[in-house]
Amino acid sequence: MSTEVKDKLSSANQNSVGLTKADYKGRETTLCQGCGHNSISSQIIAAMYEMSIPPERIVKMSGIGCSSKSPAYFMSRSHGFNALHGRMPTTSTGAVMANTSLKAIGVSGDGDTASIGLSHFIHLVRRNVPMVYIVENNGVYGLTKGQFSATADKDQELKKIGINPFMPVDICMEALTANAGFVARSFAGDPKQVKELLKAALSFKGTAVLDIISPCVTFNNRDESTKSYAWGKKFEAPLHDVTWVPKREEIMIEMEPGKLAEVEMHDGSMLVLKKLEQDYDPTDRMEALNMLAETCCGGILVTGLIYLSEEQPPLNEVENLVSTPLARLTQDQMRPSEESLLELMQSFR
Amino acid sequence: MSTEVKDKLSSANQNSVGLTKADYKGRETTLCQGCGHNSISSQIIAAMYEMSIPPERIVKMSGIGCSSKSPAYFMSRSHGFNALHGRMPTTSTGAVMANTSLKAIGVSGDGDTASIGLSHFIHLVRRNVPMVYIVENNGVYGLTKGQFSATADKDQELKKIGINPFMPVDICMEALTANAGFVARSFAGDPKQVKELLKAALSFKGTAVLDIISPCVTFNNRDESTKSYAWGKKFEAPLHDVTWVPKREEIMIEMEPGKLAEVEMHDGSMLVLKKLEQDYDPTDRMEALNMLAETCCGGILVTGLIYLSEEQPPLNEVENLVSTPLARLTQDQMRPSEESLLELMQSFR
Amino acid sequence: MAEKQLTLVASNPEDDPEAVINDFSMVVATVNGSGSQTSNMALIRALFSMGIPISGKNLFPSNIQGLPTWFTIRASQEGYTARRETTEILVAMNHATFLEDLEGLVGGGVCFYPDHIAKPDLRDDVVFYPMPVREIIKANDPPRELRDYMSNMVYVGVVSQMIGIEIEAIRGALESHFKGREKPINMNMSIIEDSANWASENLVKEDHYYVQAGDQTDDLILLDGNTAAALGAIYGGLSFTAWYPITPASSLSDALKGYLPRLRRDEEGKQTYAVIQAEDELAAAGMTVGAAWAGARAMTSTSGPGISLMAEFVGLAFFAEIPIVIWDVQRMGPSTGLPTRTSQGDLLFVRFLGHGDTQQIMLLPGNLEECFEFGWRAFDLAERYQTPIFVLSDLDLGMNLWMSAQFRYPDEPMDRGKMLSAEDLDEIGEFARYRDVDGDGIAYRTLPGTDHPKAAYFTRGTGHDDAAVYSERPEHYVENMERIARKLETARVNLPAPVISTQDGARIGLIGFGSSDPAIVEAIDRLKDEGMLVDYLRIRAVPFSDEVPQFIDAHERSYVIEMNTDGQMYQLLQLAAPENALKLSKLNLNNGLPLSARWITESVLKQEGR
Amino acid sequence: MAEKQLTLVASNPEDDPEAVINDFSMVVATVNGSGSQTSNMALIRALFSMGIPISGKNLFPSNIQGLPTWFTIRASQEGYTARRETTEILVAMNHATFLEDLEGLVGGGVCFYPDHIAKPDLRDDVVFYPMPVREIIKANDPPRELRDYMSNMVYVGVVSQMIGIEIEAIRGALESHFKGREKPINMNMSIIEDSANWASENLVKEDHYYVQAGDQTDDLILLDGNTAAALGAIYGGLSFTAWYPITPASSLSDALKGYLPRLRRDEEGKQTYAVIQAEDELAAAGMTVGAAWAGARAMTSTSGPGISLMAEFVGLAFFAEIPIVIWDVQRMGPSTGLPTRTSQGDLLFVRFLGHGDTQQIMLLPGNLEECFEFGWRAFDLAERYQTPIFVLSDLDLGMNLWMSAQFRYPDEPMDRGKMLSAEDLDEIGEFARYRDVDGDGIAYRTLPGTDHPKAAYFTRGTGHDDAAVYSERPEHYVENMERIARKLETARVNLPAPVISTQDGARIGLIGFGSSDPAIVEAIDRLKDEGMLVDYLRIRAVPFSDEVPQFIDAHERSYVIEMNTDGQMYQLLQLAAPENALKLSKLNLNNGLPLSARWITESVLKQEGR
Ligand SMILES: Cc1ncc(C[n+]2csc(CCOP(=O)(O)OP(=O)(O)O)c2C)c(N)n1
Ligand SMILES: Cc1ncc(C[n+]2csc(CCOP(=O)(O)OP(=O)(O)O)c2C)c(N)n1
Ligand code: SF4
Ligand code: SF4
Ligand SMILES: [Mg+2]
Ligand SMILES: [Mg+2]
Repeated sequence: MSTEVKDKLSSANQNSVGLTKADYKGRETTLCQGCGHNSISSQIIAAMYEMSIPPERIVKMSGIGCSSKSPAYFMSRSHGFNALHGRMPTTSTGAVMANTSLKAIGVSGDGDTASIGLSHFIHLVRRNVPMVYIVENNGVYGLTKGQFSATADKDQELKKIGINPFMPVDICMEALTANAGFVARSFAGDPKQVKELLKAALSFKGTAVLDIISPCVTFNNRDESTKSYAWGKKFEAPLHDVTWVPKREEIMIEMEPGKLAEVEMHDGSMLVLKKLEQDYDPTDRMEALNMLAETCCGGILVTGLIYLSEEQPPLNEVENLVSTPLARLTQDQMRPSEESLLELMQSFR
Repeated sequence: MSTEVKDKLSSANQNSVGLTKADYKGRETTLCQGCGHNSISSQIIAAMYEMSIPPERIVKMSGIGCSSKSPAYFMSRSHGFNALHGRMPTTSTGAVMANTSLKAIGVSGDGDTASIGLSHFIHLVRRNVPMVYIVENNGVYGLTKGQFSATADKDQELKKIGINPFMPVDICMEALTANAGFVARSFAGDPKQVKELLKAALSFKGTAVLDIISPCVTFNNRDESTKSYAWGKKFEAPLHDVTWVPKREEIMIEMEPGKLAEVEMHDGSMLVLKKLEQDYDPTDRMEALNMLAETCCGGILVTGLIYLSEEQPPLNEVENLVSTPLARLTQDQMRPSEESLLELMQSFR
Repeated sequence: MAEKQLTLVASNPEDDPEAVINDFSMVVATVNGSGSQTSNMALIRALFSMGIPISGKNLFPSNIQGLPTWFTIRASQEGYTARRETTEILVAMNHATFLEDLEGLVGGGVCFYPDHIAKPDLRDDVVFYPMPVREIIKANDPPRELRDYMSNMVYVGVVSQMIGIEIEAIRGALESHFKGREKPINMNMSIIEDSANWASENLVKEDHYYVQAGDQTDDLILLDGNTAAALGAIYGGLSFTAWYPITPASSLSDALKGYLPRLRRDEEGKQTYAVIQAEDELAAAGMTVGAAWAGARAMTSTSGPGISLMAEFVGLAFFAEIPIVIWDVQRMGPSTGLPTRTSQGDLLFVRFLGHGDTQQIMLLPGNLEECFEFGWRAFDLAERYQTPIFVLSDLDLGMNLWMSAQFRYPDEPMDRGKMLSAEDLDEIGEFARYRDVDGDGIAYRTLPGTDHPKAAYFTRGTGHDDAAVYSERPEHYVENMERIARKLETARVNLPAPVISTQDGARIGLIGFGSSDPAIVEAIDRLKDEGMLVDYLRIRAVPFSDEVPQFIDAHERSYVIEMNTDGQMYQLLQLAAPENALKLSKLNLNNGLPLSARWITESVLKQEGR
Repeated sequence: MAEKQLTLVASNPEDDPEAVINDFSMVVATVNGSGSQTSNMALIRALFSMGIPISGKNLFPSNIQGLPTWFTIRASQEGYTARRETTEILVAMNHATFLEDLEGLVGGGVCFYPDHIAKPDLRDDVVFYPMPVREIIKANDPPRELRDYMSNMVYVGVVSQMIGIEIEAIRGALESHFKGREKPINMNMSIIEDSANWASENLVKEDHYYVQAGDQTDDLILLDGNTAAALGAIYGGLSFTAWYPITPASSLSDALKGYLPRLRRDEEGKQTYAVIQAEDELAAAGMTVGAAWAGARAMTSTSGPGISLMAEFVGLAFFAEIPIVIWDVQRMGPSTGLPTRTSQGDLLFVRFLGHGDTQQIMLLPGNLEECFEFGWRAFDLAERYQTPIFVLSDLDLGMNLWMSAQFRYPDEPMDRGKMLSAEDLDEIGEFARYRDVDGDGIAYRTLPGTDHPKAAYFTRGTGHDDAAVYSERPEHYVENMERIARKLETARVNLPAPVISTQDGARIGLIGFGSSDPAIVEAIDRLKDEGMLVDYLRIRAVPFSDEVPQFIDAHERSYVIEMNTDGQMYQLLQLAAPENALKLSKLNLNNGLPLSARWITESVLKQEGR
């Protein structure tokens, strides 16, 4: 095939920064075939590609688990940090503060976030560290062979493991309680919604929490499990049909009056929420709290944008950071002058 | 004074297990004069004495902090365990499971529980470990000289420390979110309420969470602080007037119809809730959630019994434990028979 | 023997002059998650029941499905169980690794492979047996979700036929595996039998490897170290355990959860124990400490990362003198390292675990009997000396399959240590938690709930006088630390003594511990073949009893054999025998694989300049 | 001299044959929370500004209010700054400890006390000066909430008058303390002056202790080690720190928070740094690791319990090779121990911190200049060697007041270590994060955000090949660990070398480190007085450079002087010099108090059989 033709073809599927989708792929996955985490990885790739985010501007943060391994399987051109079990919120806080010019995307699991890492997660949200925080939620510890995690259904039974007697930790509820400004839930079996919510999260200026039900096909995919594909497909109840529209782009969705809500993000992009069964206002925190409390363990899987507010400033603004990344300061910017030291010495005489 | 007279006098103020209040006292406090923690200690002594609980049936659990030191200053006849910072929920879980015949009372601080120990606290509540869990909440790290804790008011300023830019962690909200069955808030400046709520908590069969605003007179008692005596006295808004009435005892409160609600505890004791301004139903979880969300940072200090439900079984029931304390099993109960071992050996041939 | 001519040989060892009987390593190469556990288990159990000494090692990836996994069965007439570096029989089920697996085969070795995967054309010096896996499966047509899994039964049949494993032994293995459930047993057996028949009809034996029934495994048992440890703990009276999942320790807690219900239920079926899956290792340690403080025999088990997270609690237990037991089933560190590879790399870290001046006691089981024995003894030691007792196992010992003599029921009554009851207190009339009444450094404790006004004390991690009251007085701190040192010295001489084997005229010593014992034992024989006599001391506890420095002193040179990078036991021994520090030589390898007798033999010879 | 007759002596040293000038320890005994910091500060700063060598130590309880506290000011003509065991001047403000405080006084010593507290009637061999505290306060009538605090100014005045501290020097001290704010200065000065006047009119000098202005403190500075450390870090380019409050480390972060705003704001007043108070030490460590990984100079500071909690992250940083700096301001352990007492007990724990085979680098500052220098140098070392750098200070060095030469501005440009930019990558064309390109064991790193398709790699705590790809291959693990070992060896010879002082003919060596330096230096003089010459090596880093084993080799015997229970440095040295292990002798004391020259002198003499 002639180079021209090649160029045409490639440029054809190049995004606005001149990259093809292939430039966003990662190493070959070693996760189980059909694992929900793999489909989430694909949506991350799609969202990044479609939003034309240069991979070099992204850092991939994770803890330990199958979910936390997955950043190795997307965007090899982004730096990644597969840290310690439950501690991703802490490494992310450091990394983000060290370089505010990068966008951090954290991938964690339900064990990683709701068990060992719960306190860090809540404090990260409370500090509003600017990043996308994804929990790939399957109700079990996949990598250690299927023990119950803290998000497992009460009274659920798993063979070899037993029965889980405890109420699940609700990631979204915890995030809201910690005053998160962006809380969404989705389902790996609903790729379109996952992708749109990812785009919205990526345009959010603070901590964007995405709790994505991501079936573990090996250890927790029996139909009666609320973390299974079958259950999700059957009982998913989207709050709305969400579409993210980049800045300055025509909104192309048919305009049936009253049926559309639009939310503008700080970066000028738009979230278009198409109404479904009942009304739901994701900017009303109380409504969000009540909805979660009512639907928790209520036999349906509510998905969509649960809460959005850009009121709270992100941590870098709170800390009044320079725009130059701390990681890129020059030596003059980092080391105060000799005079300043002499002055100080006087103050100790 | 003749011994008879002495006996009379003492027996006069002996409780039903033949102990005087003096038998419930601890070592001399080393906390600051006027520290809220001291007044809570006195109410613990009073409640235990009035409920005639033998000190030997109590274990005092704590973490690290001024608050966590306080168990040394009440009930010297009870075993105490001043463990590690933030880890009291874990040592308590172990101790309670090892001896279910004892009543555990945990004393923690806001730093101990809402910062370093937050995850353990939430998981303890989630497991419904049978114990009274008191947070002596003063918004600062007292023992390390007054840094902000995670419950400090947003935008509060403390000299030498600075301004706190973060939203406070609401202990009661966290407890409710974790499905606690007993959630109450009180104020060290309201000793009667503290005492009655303590009695109620002591008669609860699962985890009873008591978030007690307990002013740090040295580092956080300026009038504008929501953790100060002045503020509490000014803005306390009790949900009701609560009285605990032991089993089989006449309820002695004047019976103005409609103004009284009674709740029976599993041990037969009664909680009498005298209505104040508005109606509040502490058995309605939704109402509790909404009340907390609405009043959070709302310029008033809501106190009283926020939520009560004895539905969830405590951890020892969930684990189907024997009534004999594990700590008191005989060797025959602990070591299976030689025959059983021989059988097992066959299964590995 | 690359040039060796392959000729048709008799299927009966008697008629085969070159016959190699009950002496080979067989590697089954598969991908994980493909369900080869049952088939491998069937093979190894069958061999075991035929009275042939074996050991089984599973080399698996830190992953759930689709990556290469190797299961090695070693048969050894002499009863050697260590890992060997050569393979005689290969069952190549994984095309992805076929090439490298083939390269591992010895000349004259055997390779079984499914005929639907392309056989690389190299190694004309080994015998190939193709297996019609798909046909046989098609013929049997099992439920489709069981296909892959069933395919593995084909090699069970073919291999058995070719090397002489009795089909009845295979059936027996499956029967115990499926606990007598007819359906799966028959389903599997029919495939196995078809495969065996196919082999006998279509394959001619060209190799020289045979098995022959014997009596060397009579009343031995076959299991893994984590199960042995769990049972030991149960017969030690374990009443509380908190844990957090981590490879390779999880299966220890699984075993506890599996066996406790049968062994520790009272008349009404109530539990006389509690097993809590904690939210993390800090919590697991904290719960264990809390339970032990309250008087229950409490234990936790974990691996490297968990040990790091337990540091603060271990320091508290050491200083507040709370009797806990911690199993560290070691894996490759530092950090997350290789979760599914074995190592002995936590010695120094555990020995000094916890900030400040701490000295932790470590038990080092070297076989399954010791996993069981230390499992119960650890509680006696913990309660006697009121200090954490660490038991350092590793992935190889804990998760792999080992033959063992049957476990001996504890031959001593439980030792709950120095405890005072209400009656005792009435007699004595006073109580100070940290007073050295007996001069052995061990103080008396009371349990919470002891019904006596003098029973209570306030446990703390802070400095205290002997009545447990907070004290900043210099002399109180020094006295307390000196008493603890006395206590540890009392303990030292009562810990499991080293096991020593000597040969007349040996001037060189080998020092080892833990799971490398089989390799060392085998190496000692190899060295003897090479005309070199060595003595062997196997350490079973740290701090060391006097025999250890004595052994070092008594030998010209002692090689410290261990599986870590920094020669950690070597360093601990240098500290224990400064006067002989120079008589010690490092002999360590840390690559995730169990040590082989060959590596030890060659390394010793090399260092000895032979 | 218990029988000594007290006679009226001249208020002017020239006329006093028994005059003791600028040579005493003055102890101010109060209760904490009573606000004696200002008064003690005034006294010590005044002495310092008079050119008299001093040091100040605050012995305070782990408590906020109401318990005994002792502030000791040592004045020394010879410039000694170590703790002394005797007290010459006592200011007894705390009746609760009056008795024991009195017992600590030397014969002929002086005792100032408020006349409203009952003077125990013992020690007729010391001079008592009652002080009319209440009257003077009443007369001045300060705001009632300031009463207690102001009472302390009375002893400032009386003591100054009686021993000859210039009132102007006191005023100067208060001026700098209150940063020139008139009101508090005058309020305090008026009480001080009244008190001084009262003393001159009502007290006759019966003791022999005097101060006399000199020039020995010209251009010296007076501050605490944590402030020095914080400034060092700032001049080292610290850009990120996360911390969690803990005594005695908190004041290091306080100093950072105090100085960074002045020193690290850009034109628009934006911060070029971030200080985060974390939710715990695991988070503090994790944030620091994350920031360092992203390329900011990042540090955390803590004490014992925090070190235990950071173990897992330190192991990750060691293995993933992330350049972090950790200050461990040591306090008494194990466990919570004594939070307000000093110790050197974390050496062994930190050295091996993290499960698996870890070897952490430790810097050991022995004075304020080194706190500052190591403060900045630690970052250069961390980034050069891509490994955690620990700086082990302690409560005595960190929180007490020390004289020091002024700090030298870093004499080297920052060393950010081996980093590759996008341009570099264009040139080289390839990048493997963990490849030993230069043979020194140090690999090149790229920072996140490096704008090049080849820049990225996946950082992990798991085993990896040199391209940072997960690998379970035995050879990859071994190669990587061998490279790290090479790297650490490269680092070893470039760490701060020991400081050695020798005397002709000395055959005995003293080895010390950290805050015990002043006591050792003084002890060396005392030993000389006793006719014993010793050499002295002060260790400043672990692992040791070659001078250390050489020093041990060159001496008949070397005493390892340290403040811990187990002789931890002694053990590290045994490992570093096995051939001379027996030439080392332990000399350790761990009671929470800084070592005294007397204890060292007497212990050495005793062990030397003198
Ligand atoms: C400190 C520590 N404890 C335990 C482990 C073992 N471990 C690895 S992954 C994992 C759980 C992962 O569960 P989750 O976060 O839900 O991820 P998933 O595998 O389900 O995607 C655990 C416990 C570890 N790596 N580190
Ligand atoms: C692991 C650890 N980190 C830090 C400390 C230091 N520390 C002691 S008490 C305390 C905070 C106590 O605050 P809080 O729980 O609110 O109790 P309060 O003193 O306010 O009653 C801290 C950080 C410690 N003891 N252990
Ligand atoms: S085990 Fe479960 S979570 Fe892990 S990769 Fe497989 S399917 Fe996914
Ligand atoms: S510092 Fe605060 S919390 Fe601590 S004892 Fe004093 S008043 Fe109470
Ligand atoms: Mg999971
Ligand atoms: Mg507090």
